[in-house]
Amino acid sequence: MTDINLILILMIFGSIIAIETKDMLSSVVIVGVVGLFQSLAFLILKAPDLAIVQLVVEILSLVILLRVIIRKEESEPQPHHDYFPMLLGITLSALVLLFFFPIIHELPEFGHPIMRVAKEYIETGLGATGAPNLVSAIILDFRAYDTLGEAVVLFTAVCGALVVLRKTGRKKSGESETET
Amino acid sequence: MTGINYNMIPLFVALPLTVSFFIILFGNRVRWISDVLCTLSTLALCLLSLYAVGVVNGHGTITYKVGGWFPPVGICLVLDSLSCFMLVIVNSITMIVTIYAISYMERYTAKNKFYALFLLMLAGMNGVIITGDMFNLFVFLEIGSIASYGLVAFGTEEEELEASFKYMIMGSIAGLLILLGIGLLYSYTSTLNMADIARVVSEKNDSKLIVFVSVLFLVGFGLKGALFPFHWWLPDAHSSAPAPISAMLSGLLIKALGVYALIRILFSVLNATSFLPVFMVLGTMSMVIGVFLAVVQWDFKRLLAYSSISQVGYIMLGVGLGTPLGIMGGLFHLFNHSIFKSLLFLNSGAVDYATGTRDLKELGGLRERMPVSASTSLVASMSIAGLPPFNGFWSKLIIIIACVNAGHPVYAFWAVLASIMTLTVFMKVQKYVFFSELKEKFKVIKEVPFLMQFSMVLLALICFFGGLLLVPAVSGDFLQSAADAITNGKEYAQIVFQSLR
Amino acid sequence: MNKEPGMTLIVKTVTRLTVGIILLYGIYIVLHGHLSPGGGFAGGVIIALSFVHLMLAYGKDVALKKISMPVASMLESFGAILFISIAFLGFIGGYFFFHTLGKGEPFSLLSAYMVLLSNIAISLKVGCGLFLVLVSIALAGKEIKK
Amino acid sequence: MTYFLCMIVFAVGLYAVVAKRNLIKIIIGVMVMEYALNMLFVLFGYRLGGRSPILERYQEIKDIVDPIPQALILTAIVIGLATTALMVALAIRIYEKYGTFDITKIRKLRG
Repeated sequence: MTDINLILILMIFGSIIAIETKDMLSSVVIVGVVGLFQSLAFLILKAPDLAIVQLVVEILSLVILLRVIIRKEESEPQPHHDYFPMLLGITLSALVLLFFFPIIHELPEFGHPIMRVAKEYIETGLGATGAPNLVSAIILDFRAYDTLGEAVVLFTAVCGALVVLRKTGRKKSGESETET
Repeated sequence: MTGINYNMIPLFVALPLTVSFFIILFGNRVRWISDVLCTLSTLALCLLSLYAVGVVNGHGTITYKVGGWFPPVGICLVLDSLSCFMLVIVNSITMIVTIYAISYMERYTAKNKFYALFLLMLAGMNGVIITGDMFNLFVFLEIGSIASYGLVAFGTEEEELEASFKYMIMGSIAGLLILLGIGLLYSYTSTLNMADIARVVSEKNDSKLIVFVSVLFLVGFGLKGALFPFHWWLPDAHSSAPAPISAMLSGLLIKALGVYALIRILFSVLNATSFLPVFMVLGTMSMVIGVFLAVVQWDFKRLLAYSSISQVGYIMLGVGLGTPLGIMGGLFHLFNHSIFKSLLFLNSGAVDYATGTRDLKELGGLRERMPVSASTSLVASMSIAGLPPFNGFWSKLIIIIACVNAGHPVYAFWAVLASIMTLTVFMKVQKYVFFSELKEKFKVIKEVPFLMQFSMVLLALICFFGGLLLVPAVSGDFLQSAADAITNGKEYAQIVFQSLR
Repeated sequence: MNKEPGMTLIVKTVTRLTVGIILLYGIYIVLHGHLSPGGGFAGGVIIALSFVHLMLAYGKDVALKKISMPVASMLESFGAILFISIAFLGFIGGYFFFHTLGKGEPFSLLSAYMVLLSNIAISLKVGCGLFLVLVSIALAGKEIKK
Repeated sequence: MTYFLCMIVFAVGLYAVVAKRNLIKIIIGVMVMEYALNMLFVLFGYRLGGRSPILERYQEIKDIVDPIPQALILTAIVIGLATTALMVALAIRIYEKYGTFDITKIRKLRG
């Protein structure tokens, strides 16, 4: 319990630093650190599958982000004395926290989930699917339809990224190609 | 009942997915294969959705257990009259837009990727409509949204990229807020099945958590559906996309992912009827503000996009009334708006295709050169402005009558005002684009290719005869039963559990 | 930048040693997804990362020689089709995604056939898809410099 | 308490998305929000003194943490990765066209 709180506090500081740093490179690296903290937290929370996935996904998104910012010497622009977005941001964040606070006590206490449906998975999972890794059993057998959706999301994103990164969008033909 | 009745339900998702995978696999080799595959699959889905209406009318709500697992454990798909209604709208308009896109998208590169993303977006919408599981709804919501982000940026010009990025940020925030709501609900009820959640929630007393979750869903789906305070991403995204995509986004996506999902969750699952006044206020505000912003626009597609905000406001006002008549009017307006707004966007695409500009000040007198586009656009304009005998008139009339009946004459007044303003907006469009005198440089333009004309005429015909849907002899219980499904949202859980055997 | 694409000799030598191990580890994670932590997604990402590793050290041409973009795109679609055909196979048992393939003996490598096959299909899809994204992002990055 | 700390991370991300004027910072904000939500889900499923949901031979089935949030988060992480990849692709193209990541300089569209 304390270790989780400690990691969460570190994550809060990490993300604040990542957002407020002027230097882009250090900002991206610190986000990577936050992600690794999370991977550690998953391990403590008895979710080894998630720890592995979080670790590798973190590395991958770090590589992608670094690829973008590398060799583009541009630091955070100077503030334009434009305090409206900042105030809006603080207000919205504060509102979310303010409304979240009173409902915490309605949730089940930390460490004591209800697990009404989950009990069925745990009891019948091995017998029904033959896979001892219950998380695998859930994502690929009980809730395989979700996983189909998830695979398709990735497929869509790959498709979309390839579309966006095309060299030319429109065919250069004829007189009517007048784009604003 | 035979097995075939049931196994058609996952096909609404599986068929477009499979076809889009095959298009990516083979589309590069043979040029025409992606055109043919895409058209055939959307045609098949359209027929399938009509068949589904027949089945649901015959047997009532059907539930499908994916993987054979019984619902709280597995995922179930629910096909009731409301989802059938949405399926018919989505799939039929998609089919017509596909026909249009065959010619229109010749201007762009990577056409097979366009089809693949297009079908993925369709699969996302269908998935949201038929699902009976909260997390599954989120997953398919993301499929539809991510495909639409890619499609908005399809032209890869500056404006499109910027609009897409803005849209993507808003969409991601909306998705995360919805995910937060789902997480809180899971922790609270320990289940993800919609019917099961509805049952558990109805057993508990008023709790602040449910209110918080409802607000999260309202903001999240409101962002996706471009309700008033969250509307500002829509004009950029919808006016930057290629015309068939604008038609899909404005006509279908904001309704399937925004309005439908919001209605389904707030009415059927959370049963948060205390939110109805909020619906009405937000609906009225988006109705009025959208139309006032539309008047001052000089870009054809941007004007249409602002008018979409206004028309979604009508839908929300109708549904927010909470009376059976109001809900029916709202749903009917949803149907009508999908049709005439798609048609108007296709018209604007046709104008853009022929002349290369969307600026109202530069256009003029296209009536002589493009008779089909001009007359279909006239039909659509009269329909959206609510002139009889077109379909838009009937739905607006129903909403206004329902307002008065429910004792809200003020809202009725705003609805009438917005309707008059809409008329002004579309008179402006007609005057500057199709009437007035023909400009010198447009003397040589030609009418758009046959397939584009064909799809526009098809939509105009539906506009013309759409009003008949109100007559029970023609449509059966199509509209009425869909409205009943919302009115009796409380019984959703019971109905779903009954249909599982 | 030096004339040869990629990084220094030290990095290249280390990469030559490790890239195979990373690939092998990815495949191990995929195949044991139903027994131990991991699975198709983690394994697929690791497989993609092994190619990224190659790409970073030797330059993109070497990586693209091993698996070119059209091939990767085809393999990605193939993985997706394999996964959805597992889903369609369930129609034999009466339901979409019904586990018709049997369970096998628990705790052995060849068991829970549906989970195993799905893991393989997903890893193929995820690995090739992410590789494609990374290569195209790297290519786009090249153009900015010019 | 733990839940509230998690929501603070979420709020920090939200602040970054709304207030920052740099495309990369906005992407980072979205990533931070995703982390917070993933964490929150897993916290919901945690059980004090529980064991991981991977069975071993001859093991007594008891005190296992809730596997459903873990399965859901596996999906959510991949969706987050997909979103990030697409956003980065868009950011690269925007940089190519405008030569900057600062969104105050690239406002071509009105409102």
